[in-house]
Amino acid sequence: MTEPMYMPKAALENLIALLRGDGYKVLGPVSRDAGVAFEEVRAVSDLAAGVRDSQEAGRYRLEPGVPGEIFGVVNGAGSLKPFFFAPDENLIEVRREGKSFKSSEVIPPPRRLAFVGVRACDLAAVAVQDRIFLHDRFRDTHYETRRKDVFMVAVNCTRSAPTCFCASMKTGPEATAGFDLSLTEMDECFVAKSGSSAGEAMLERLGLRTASAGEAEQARTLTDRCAAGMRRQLDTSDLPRLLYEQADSPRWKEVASRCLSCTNCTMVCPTCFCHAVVDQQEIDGNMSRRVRQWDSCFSLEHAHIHGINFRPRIEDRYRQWLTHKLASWIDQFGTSGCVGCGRCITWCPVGIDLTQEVAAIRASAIK
Amino acid sequence: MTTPYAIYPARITERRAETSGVYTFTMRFTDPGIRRSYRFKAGQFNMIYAFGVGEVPISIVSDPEEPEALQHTIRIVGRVTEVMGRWKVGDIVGVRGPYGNGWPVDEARGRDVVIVTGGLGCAPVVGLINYIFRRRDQYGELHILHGVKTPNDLLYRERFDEWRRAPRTRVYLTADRPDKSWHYRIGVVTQLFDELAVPASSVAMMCGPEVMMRLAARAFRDKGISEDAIFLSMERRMECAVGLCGHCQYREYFACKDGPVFSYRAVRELFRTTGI
Amino acid sequence: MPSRRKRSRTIQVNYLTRAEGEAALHISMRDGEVVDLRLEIFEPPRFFESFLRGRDSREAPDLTARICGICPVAYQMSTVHALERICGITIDPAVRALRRLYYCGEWIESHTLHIHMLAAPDFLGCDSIITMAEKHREAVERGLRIKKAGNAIVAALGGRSVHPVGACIGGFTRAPGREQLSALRDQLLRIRGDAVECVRWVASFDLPAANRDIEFVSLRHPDEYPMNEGRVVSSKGVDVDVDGVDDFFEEHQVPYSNALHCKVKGRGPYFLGPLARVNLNFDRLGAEITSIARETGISWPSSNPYTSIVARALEVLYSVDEAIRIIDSYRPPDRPAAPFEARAGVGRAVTEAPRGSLYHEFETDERGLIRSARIVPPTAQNQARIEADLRDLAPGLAQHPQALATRMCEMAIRNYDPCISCSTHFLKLNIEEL
Amino acid sequence: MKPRVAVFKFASCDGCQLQFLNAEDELLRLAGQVDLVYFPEARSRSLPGPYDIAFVEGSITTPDDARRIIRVREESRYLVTIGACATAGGIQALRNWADVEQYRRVVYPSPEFISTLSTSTPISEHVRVDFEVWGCPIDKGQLLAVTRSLLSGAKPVLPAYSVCMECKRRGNVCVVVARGEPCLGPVTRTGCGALCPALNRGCYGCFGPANDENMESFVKLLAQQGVTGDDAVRRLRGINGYVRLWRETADAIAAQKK
Ligand SMILES: Cc1cc2nc3c(=O)[nH]c(=O)nc-3n(C[C@H](O)[C@H](O)[C@H](O)COP(=O)(O)OP(=O)(O)OC[C@H]3O[C@@H](n4cnc5c(N)ncnc54)[C@H](O)[C@@H]3O)c2cc1C
Ligand code: SF4
Ligand code: SF4
Ligand code: SF4
Repeated sequence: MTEPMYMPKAALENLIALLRGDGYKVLGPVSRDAGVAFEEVRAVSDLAAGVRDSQEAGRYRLEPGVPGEIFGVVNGAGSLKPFFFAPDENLIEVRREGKSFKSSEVIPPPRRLAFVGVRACDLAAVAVQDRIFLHDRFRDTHYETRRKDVFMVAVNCTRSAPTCFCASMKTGPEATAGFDLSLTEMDECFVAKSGSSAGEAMLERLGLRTASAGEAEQARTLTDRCAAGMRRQLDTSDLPRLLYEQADSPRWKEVASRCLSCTNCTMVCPTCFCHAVVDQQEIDGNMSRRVRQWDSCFSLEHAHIHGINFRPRIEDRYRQWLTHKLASWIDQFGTSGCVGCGRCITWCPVGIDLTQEVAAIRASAIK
Repeated sequence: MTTPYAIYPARITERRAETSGVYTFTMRFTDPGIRRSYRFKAGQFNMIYAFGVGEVPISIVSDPEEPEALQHTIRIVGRVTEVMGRWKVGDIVGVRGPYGNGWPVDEARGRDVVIVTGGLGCAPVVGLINYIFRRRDQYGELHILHGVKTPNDLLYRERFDEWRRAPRTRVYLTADRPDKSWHYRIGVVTQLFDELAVPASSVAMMCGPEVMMRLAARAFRDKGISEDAIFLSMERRMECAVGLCGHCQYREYFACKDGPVFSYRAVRELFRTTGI
Repeated sequence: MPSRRKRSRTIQVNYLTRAEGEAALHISMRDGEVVDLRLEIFEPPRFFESFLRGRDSREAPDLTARICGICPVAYQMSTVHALERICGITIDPAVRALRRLYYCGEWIESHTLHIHMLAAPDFLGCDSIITMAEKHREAVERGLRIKKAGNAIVAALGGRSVHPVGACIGGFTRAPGREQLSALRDQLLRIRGDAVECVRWVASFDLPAANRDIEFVSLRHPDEYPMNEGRVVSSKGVDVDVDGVDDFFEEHQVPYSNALHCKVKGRGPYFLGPLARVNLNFDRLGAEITSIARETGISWPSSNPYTSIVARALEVLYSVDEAIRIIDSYRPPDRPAAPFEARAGVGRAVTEAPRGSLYHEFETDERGLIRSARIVPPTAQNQARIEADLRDLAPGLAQHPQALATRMCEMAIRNYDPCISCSTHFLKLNIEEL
Repeated sequence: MKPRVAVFKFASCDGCQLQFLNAEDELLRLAGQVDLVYFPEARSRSLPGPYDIAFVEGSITTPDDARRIIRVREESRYLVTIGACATAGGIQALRNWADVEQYRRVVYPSPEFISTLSTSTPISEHVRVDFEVWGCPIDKGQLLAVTRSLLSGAKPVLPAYSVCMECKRRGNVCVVVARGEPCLGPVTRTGCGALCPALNRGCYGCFGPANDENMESFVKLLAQQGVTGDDAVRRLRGINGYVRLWRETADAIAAQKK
């Protein structure tokens, strides 16, 4: 990593242009419908600048922000997940050949994606999914293909949403890995750092000067303050044991009375990886696709086998989700399944908050 | 780079009806290269694919030393297996695998083995028994316990009789609700444990309803068999079999890659709660 | 003159096929005279006008769409226009253009369906589009391409082509972006040639000759081919505002049908639909289409109901062109829908469904709840006219074998593309009710 | 021989069977797989049964239809209902809460000519149904998939999880959370492709209930959004209002008010 560089705001335009010139499709937070999502940006003016998000459990609104602020929105429902782990994709095509058939892999079309404005928690989530899809016993080639050739421009958080708790999960608010460039936005400029040789080369092409000690210091203070001011917390001590031991906590029933089992929390979660594999046959029966679609442990079919459903009640499914996220994930992959982005809290229509649920379980366990 | 989801065609060379609704298919990969390089261990399973309809996990019941002719015993229970039930010799089906860890046949070598199955009978157990019979001198006493609800549920009746006649082998059959034709024991399978005398050095392997396995495991532990020597084959929904789709999660385990066979020590705690 | 053999005969078409919905025709003749002629619509009544009472106006476009799966857009449009007149909403010109585009989609889709799947098999001696595809593959594929483009327009605005969900009082719940529409434009350009070809194809059919004294009725707009707005005019001099239609038209019930019959007061049956629109608005089709229309050899206005199919094909072509024009000048509106404020009142609207003028009348209370609804679909209005055509046709049927006679009747009915599902509807409240 | 397929119509708008004809890309290939021997909307020659697959559209609203559906069942190997009318009674089931005599008088000056039952009921209340395809209208892709599955000799897959799952796969922005719009998505069955939220509006439940609803919590959510009393009743008594759980929930709210 190089030393912090001073990057005037206008240079962002340049960065986007250079990336586009290198053949990247550049994606960044763009206002769409009543939210923001990562969509193509051709210029800075496409970004959701000058607006801020107001988030709380079960509620999200975009509001006028600070003029001149480019990355004012902490996050929207969409993370980077759909770009690498596609919500609905064709894995293989099986074609009849006489009495037999031939199966061929459907390889996603090659593309170069550059993301601008990625938050630390989302980078951490990408690392979690990398661990699952790339560094486990079986390697997922579709994920691998989509994940290749990506340029990441992170933005360090200087403001958190009330639903954020990345500090508890040690994933933010400052990006520490997984990026090519990281930016800290200040009133008049960015402080930029590189996180890879590609990033370093990009800094050079942008022709930036080294940031003054004061500028670098100010950037650090902003992220530190953001960390200190984070309202939500999740006490991770004693996990996974706490949740394993509290499998019979009455709290599961209580939360199940509120949970709609609608699957929103899992769908917006940047690390949830469950998927269904379904067959889609052409009407003439000559070709059939095996398609993968995002699935959720909140769906009734998820744990169903012939004659038995292992998790028939909503309380079983809520417990599965929370226990997996915060406990068994650690046993499975050596990392927590939660990065503290707060999406499952905001986007739960009835505002169920996992930090509160854990706190309640912890409290009742002590008694 | 090949996706772990890739499917390979195999030709059915034999179809045998075990009983109504249960068939054993012998199949060979059509691609000679794959056929020759394919290897598996006893108790592993394949994902078997019916064109355009779906794919389901099915154990391999044939012997690992004859990997070119794979045998699968399939019970017709639902959507995909119904289609499989209509498969004929010469049909081309899809196979990928092998997956899972298989039975601990190496650990059990030289020791007495107790095999327990219940309910509608478990194809993987038949594969295991056959495996041991083909290497009979490598194993000690063999005890086969099998409990059914009604005599009609007893599959492979002739095979049980055949095994019963084999040396150093004991077969215990019981039915909850017997009829006149039943001349074995009466009651639930767990009642058989009382009369079972096995040394603490035995290895127990089982496959069947979870309640049965839980009770059996406890009974073996009470007989002094170590929790590490009691093995259970767990069933969970599987859509990928490669630890990615998430359906077969069993708290910290994936039944497809960490199982389907688990030692009692590994899963004992999970039996405490329902809905996991 | 063919010899007049004395005999009595009954022609019974028990189930009118290749029409949307269920109907039967019964004709009894004695000595070549029609004794009894009944077009029975036995589509079971669904009571829309009744259950709309007490519902919220904002739900109305979703509910009335369900009257007909073939022309849901028409129901949504008459509904929103009628309700907007109650609350006095002004519509953004861009939204108005989108509504016209929406209608173009439905006309293309519904007309193409009728031409290829319902009517053409008659002319080509096939029993369905599927058998027709064996001999006329190219025409069938062309038809499917055109139809698909029509469905794509409706889906672009409403999510799907049957019971689309995007239309609301004030406009649309979401306005499409320019990029989304430009993909549609490409598709439309690709099928424009197909649409021209389709006009020539249907004009080449062996259309029976007939020359009837018919009163045609449609909307007429000062400067457009009519879709959503205009005055109600007729070829015999009616020219009224929507609020005045009751002074000119009346409905009555016949015992054998679940649909109501309509007449011009003091005169008789009238004719709605593409042929009426083309006849009354020929000057609004534009130079190119009018010259294509003339090349067919039909003299417009046409008093031959069998030329309806050509009028329908001309409207498909017009809708393709109009859709392209709308997309070319499209600029997304500031707001996809004008805000709705409930108000008490009565609102009426007529829009041009594929099958003809569709009348809606709503009365709401101050919370916007519906107090009464009256819906007069085009097929119901055409029913008396269909029976009149059949009466004209009947004497000549005696000389034909049953199968041919049946087919001739079916063809006469199909000129109106009857959409029988919608014919289930309600007349004004009668005295008992109040 | 190709399987013989029939398409029957009862009280309905024709929109579901129209989905066959809307399958512009597949129609001719479908015709290569099955014999559409009875399909009055699309074919003038109707052949008698027995049928391998009968698709039934529409609800039962007249005494004649109540008899006709029994014949259809007898003649058909698989009976598949298509759409909200056939599967749940449809929008016309709103009469089930009303006085149909009055309905009849509102509509017809001579109500005695009109023969109708006082209820609109789903096919399953009359005969055994093998498979139910939900939606108002049904989804074309689902219709083709069901047909294909039956042709392959397999039971069709008809997922019953919530609209929300599909909504999120599409990348929609939740209208409940980001707009405060009431949306039936969390309790509605998937299948439409989450059309309404994609167009910035709440789902109104045209695919019927999902398989695992928490109506109590959902009604509380509606109330938080200001949808209570009659407004809540209307939301639930819509296209699929006659479905048991929604009907009972709405009836309970209506009773509470009184
Ligand atoms: C490791 C393992 C080994 C197995 N070995 C055998 C065997 O040797 N012989 C045999 O007859 N059966 C075996 N089964 C069970 C077999 O996989 C199911 O009977 C089969 O999946 C049922 O599919 P279906 O479509 O016919 O049933 P349906 O009830 O229609 O199920 C629908 C879908 O649910 C899933 N599903 C249902 N039941 C199961 C299940 N038990 N396990 C996993 N997924 C399920 C599948 O995706 C299936 O397609 C095994 C299961 C596992 C997990
Ligand atoms: S926790 Fe919330 S978002 Fe998740 S399934 Fe339950 S209700 Fe839906
Ligand atoms: S918009 Fe509706 S369907 Fe979509 S996630 Fe939100 S509640 Fe579910
Ligand atoms: S979102 Fe709901 S109401 Fe809208 S189309 Fe889908 S199921 Fe129907």
